[in-house]
Amino acid sequence: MNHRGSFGRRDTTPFSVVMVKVRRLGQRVLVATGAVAVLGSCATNAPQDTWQPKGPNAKMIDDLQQPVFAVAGIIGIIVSVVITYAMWRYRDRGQPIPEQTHGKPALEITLTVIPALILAVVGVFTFRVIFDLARTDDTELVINVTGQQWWWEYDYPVQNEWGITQPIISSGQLVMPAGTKVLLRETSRDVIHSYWIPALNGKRDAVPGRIHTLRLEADEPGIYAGQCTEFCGLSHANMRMEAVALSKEDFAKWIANQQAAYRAPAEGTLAKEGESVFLNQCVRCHQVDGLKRPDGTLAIAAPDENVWSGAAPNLTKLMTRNTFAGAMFDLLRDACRDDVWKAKSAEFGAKYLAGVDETCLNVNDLRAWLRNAPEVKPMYANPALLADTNGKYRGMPNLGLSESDIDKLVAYLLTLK
Amino acid sequence: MAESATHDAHVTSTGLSNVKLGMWLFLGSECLLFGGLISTYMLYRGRVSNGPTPEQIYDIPFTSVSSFVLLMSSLTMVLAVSAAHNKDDRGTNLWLSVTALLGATFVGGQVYEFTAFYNEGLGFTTSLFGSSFYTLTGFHGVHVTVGIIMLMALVAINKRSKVPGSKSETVEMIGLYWHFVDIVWIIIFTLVYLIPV
Amino acid sequence: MTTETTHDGATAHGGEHSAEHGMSTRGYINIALILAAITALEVSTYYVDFGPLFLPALLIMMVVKFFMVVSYFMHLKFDNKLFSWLFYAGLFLAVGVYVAALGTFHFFIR
Amino acid sequence: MAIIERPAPGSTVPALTPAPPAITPARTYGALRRPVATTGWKSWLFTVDHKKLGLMYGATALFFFIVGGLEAVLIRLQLAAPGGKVLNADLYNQMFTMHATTMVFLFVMPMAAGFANYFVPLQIGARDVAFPRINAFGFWCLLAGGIVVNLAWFLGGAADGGWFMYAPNSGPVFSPSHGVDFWTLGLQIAGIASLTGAINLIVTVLNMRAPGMTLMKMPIFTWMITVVQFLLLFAIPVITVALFLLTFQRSFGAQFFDVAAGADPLLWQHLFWIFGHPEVYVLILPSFGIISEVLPVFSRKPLFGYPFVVFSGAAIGFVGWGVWAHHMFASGLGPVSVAVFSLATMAIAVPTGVKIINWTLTMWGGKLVFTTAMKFAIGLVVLFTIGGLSGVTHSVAPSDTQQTDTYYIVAHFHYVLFGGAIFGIFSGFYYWWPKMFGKMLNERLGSWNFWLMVIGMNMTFGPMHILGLQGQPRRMYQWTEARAGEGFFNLAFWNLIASVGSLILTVGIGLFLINIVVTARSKVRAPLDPWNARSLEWMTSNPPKEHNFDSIPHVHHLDEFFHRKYEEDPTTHTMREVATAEEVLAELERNADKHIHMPSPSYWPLVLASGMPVVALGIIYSIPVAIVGGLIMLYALYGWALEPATAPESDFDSTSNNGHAVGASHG
Repeated sequence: MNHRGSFGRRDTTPFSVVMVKVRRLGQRVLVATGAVAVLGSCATNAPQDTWQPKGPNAKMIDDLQQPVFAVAGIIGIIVSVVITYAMWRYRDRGQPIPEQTHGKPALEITLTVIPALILAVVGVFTFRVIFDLARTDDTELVINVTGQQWWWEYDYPVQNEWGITQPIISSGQLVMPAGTKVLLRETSRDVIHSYWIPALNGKRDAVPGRIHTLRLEADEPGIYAGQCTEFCGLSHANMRMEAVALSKEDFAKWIANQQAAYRAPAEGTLAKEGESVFLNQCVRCHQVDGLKRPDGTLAIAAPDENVWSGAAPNLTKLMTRNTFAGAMFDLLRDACRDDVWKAKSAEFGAKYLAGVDETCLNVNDLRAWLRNAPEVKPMYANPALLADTNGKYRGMPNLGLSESDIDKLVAYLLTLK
Repeated sequence: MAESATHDAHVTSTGLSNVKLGMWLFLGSECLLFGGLISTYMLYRGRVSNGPTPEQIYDIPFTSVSSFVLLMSSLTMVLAVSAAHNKDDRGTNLWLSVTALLGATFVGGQVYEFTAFYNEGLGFTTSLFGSSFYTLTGFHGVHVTVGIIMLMALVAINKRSKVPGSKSETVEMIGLYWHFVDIVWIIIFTLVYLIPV
Repeated sequence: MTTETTHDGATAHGGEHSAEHGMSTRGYINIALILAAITALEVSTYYVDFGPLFLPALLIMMVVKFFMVVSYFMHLKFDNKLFSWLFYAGLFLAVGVYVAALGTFHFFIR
Repeated sequence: MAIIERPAPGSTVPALTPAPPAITPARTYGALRRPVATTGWKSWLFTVDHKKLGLMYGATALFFFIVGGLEAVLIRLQLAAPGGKVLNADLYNQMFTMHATTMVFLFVMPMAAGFANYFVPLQIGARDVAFPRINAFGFWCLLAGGIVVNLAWFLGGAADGGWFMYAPNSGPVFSPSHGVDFWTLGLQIAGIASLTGAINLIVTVLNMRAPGMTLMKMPIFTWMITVVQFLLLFAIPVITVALFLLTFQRSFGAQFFDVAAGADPLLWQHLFWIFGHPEVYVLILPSFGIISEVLPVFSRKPLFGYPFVVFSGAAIGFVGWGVWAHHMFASGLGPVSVAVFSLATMAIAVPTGVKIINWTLTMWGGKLVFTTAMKFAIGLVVLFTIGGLSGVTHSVAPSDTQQTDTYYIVAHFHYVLFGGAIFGIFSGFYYWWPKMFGKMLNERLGSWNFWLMVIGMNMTFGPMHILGLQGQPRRMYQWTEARAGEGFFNLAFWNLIASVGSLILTVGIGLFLINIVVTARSKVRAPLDPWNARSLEWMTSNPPKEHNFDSIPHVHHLDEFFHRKYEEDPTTHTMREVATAEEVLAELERNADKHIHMPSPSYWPLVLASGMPVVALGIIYSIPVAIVGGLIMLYALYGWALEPATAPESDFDSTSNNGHAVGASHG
């Protein structure tokens, strides 16, 4: 199978010339007709716009789909015009009942062959793009992605060339270097989910028991929105994710920080009290690497004893991310969030690496979450209804924390950077 | 449906009997039913997370004998059909009864086999292999059982019938069904029992 | 659809009777003997090592048995072709889609 | 034919008012006496008449259409604004699952079955279907299945896994309510209706055509229905397997989709879509058939390229089996499988395009009369074209990975199914209403109905193209402003437009219901041939007599009825009328068949079908109940088997001489 060459750019086969011409023609037609496509391909649209590729994989898809849309649009217009004309031209004006002709086979065959030929051309290019998008031999960085109800876990296996000397486990936001061929290895711990960052590539299901790969590459540093797209139960709508592309230098900084040792809060601070609340409540499921119990032993979370999927987000460097609860909520207030999201790509890295501080923390949503998580995100977290899962939750339960505990926890979480 | 066919001399567009056309359509449809069950088994037969594997529990000599019994029931069935067409009600009833008996022997063998497997640790919920094995062979067993009931009901009806050969089309229809169940077993016997995982 | 339709006159029985008597009792018994012999051969593969021929041989024997029952016991060989069309449509469709579906599991590479 | 010839007393058959046959049962069959009522509710409950069953299918389907429509309106209200609060997540998930299930299995399929039941025998010049009792049984199975699926609403919540019910999300752990159990068992029961109906109609079409009606002279609607029945015949068993596996897992602990035991969730996807893709054509082809009848009638021209339309229909049916995995392009099949199925999917666009071309050319050069039926038919051609073209865009697998599971797909299949299937069904309502009820639906209301539906439909589903391409996924109970974006293509604006559109659509469909009431109350009878129609179903009274035709017509042409009314002028090649519809009918009456016997009613189909929900409830709640249901079914089968195919003479009142007697069924 020929894996070489990308569509429509470098090669000069007759087919691609035809397709480029068709694409140009299509674009002209669309411009002329007022142009859903033109408006759609520019301006500030939804962050998950599928027509604004920001990386070579998505670009490959877009180059393939644009001419198809154009041809489809042209055919649609032709059919509509012909039908409208026929309706006007042959309306009943008292003419006699026409001759009972049964058809013209030559015309039929012609009109059958033409669409078949168009589709054959489309088919050839489709074929090539499918195999180009399935390549894994040019991978520069591997990230394991695991879906569960209702959040994504990212696991960076040891890759010394990237400075990853111990596995990094994160969630919510996929951080990756820009201009790099990243390969996601997807799976799931419970039901089927689907990983989709429209600006970077199409979607690929994360199926329990299987490992699927997805190529991801961003041209520029920036933040790219995505959403789980395989229906995965109650809070499917709240299972979002973001891909964060950093320059290679910034990515190295991020890696270094993720692997940096745990810094316990100073004695006597509110955060220190928060640490003990965390040890009492949260550590049952949530791991913070390096966190020690008062007796000096490492605190190891046991989500497998409490959560059906057997995992809960690792919170080690929580405040370096700017979302929580499966990216349902932002950790940043709106103004600070806009500052990051709308940053120019040259300034983006610094802004993102700054993480979340007290002034920017979206304290309302975070407190609401800590107060009663199932109330703000639908989950199977009612202890009375867990017979089918042997008492295990799907999602975070209501911990019944007091307001002062929440104060302490928030102060503690702010130290996790 | 066991329907008698006394609609002699009714014109149909194809010249073929409605019931027979319907039966063949039904059998064509059944191909996709058993195909699905067999495919499920083929996908899952090697997936034994728990309990015995196929090699450990299959008793090929025993299953060979019961397969042979079922195969021979097809012969007796075709003899019943033949007798029915010759308006030989006694012969029909005889061969139908023998067919039912052979079928019952097969089902009895299957019950024995299931019991033995269960005792060796293969339950319906033990492993994917167990679930798909029992589902496939169970569906087949139910088909055979339904066939036996139809055969016996037919013998009962035939005995009350005053016109010789009046049920010949019904005999033929049940025959088609019976042979179909047999050919499904021909496939199951090879794919499930004889080909190792 | 290759069904030639016949009208007026063809009756449910007129066309069929000759076909249905396509075989004698002796013939049926012969078929059964052949089937029994093939079955014996099939079972023997369990005991005798046929090497690389094992799988194809088993499958061929299965197919032969299948079509013998269908053709002779179920009369498809002698009956109106329409019955064959209807049944084989289902059969080959089943084989096609399920082999293709199982194939996608096989072609599942990464 | 299933019609039993028996001498009927009285040589003349009243022309337009069939006299009620008088029957008295002389003996019992099985355990119940044969039902005798020919009027009143019993005549419906125990009927085996294909026309009554067709109407019962239709009424049931219409009821579920309203149910499914209200579910859709709730969905749109929830999504009108970000963070909708009309439904909670759980209820929303049930709502979209049941909306799709209801619309697919309980509205479009039974409505098509209703039209097929009513009109296929009429179109081929038969007096009933091949197996009338099985036909009745099918209807009751459908009703029982529909009730079982919806019963879950009242017993702890409906199914919540989406109509595609992907494993393992449909397993006992992830969907702990009984909703999915009701769903699998209900669909299993409804599936029996489709399977028996398929066998019945195929045999009817193959075997019971009027003399002279070769396959290539069959009305196109009958052809498309035949293709659909073959699709059902082979597709239903596949979903049967899938549903059994799921039931066994949920109710009996089997491991088919238990990943921890090594199961592969893609097995369900394959089984579901091997069924599910032919199912798509099951939904759309009947409507293709309907408008292929309507367009020629109101263009006063035969269908352009009839053989091409027939073969493209058959080709769609055939190729439809090789494209199921295009629903799984994002599932991780591997590039080889994806490429093969992508190309196969493109191939299926060709025969579909053939149909659109032929419909357009049918109108070309015609004499177009824009009745409501015609408007809906033209609406289908245009809207289906849009849906078909958006379908081509995701036959391109890489581009599908951007579009699948977004609102773009929702837009696509609603253009295909609402703009296609439902517009065809509405076209059929307006076209065939006078045939079924002897009264014309009000054309003025019909026009309002059409235009509101067109506007509502385009407002509801048109913006979904934008929503999907802007990245809004499906099946989300809420969408968030954070992902709504800005500018012209922001999600908030278009979601609101779609929701407003759905209300307009509701009003449009409400007008149809009003139209039914208005028409029912009207005293005006429809003329015999209100549309100047072309095919055999119009060559009888409105509504048809119980025995359909006084004499079975000999067929010489495709469009036989038209050619009995018109002859070609040899010089101008235009057509001139040589006989009115009344004259054609009078001619048939003069040669009325002397011996007409219709199958008689039976209890057993209803009793047999009524055992099934009992079994279903038993599987869910308590096995002994299932055994009771099984006994009911055994009892019914016993009665059915002993009910003679030919009712003996003694079963009829020999002194009666005021009507055609009633014989027995074969099914």
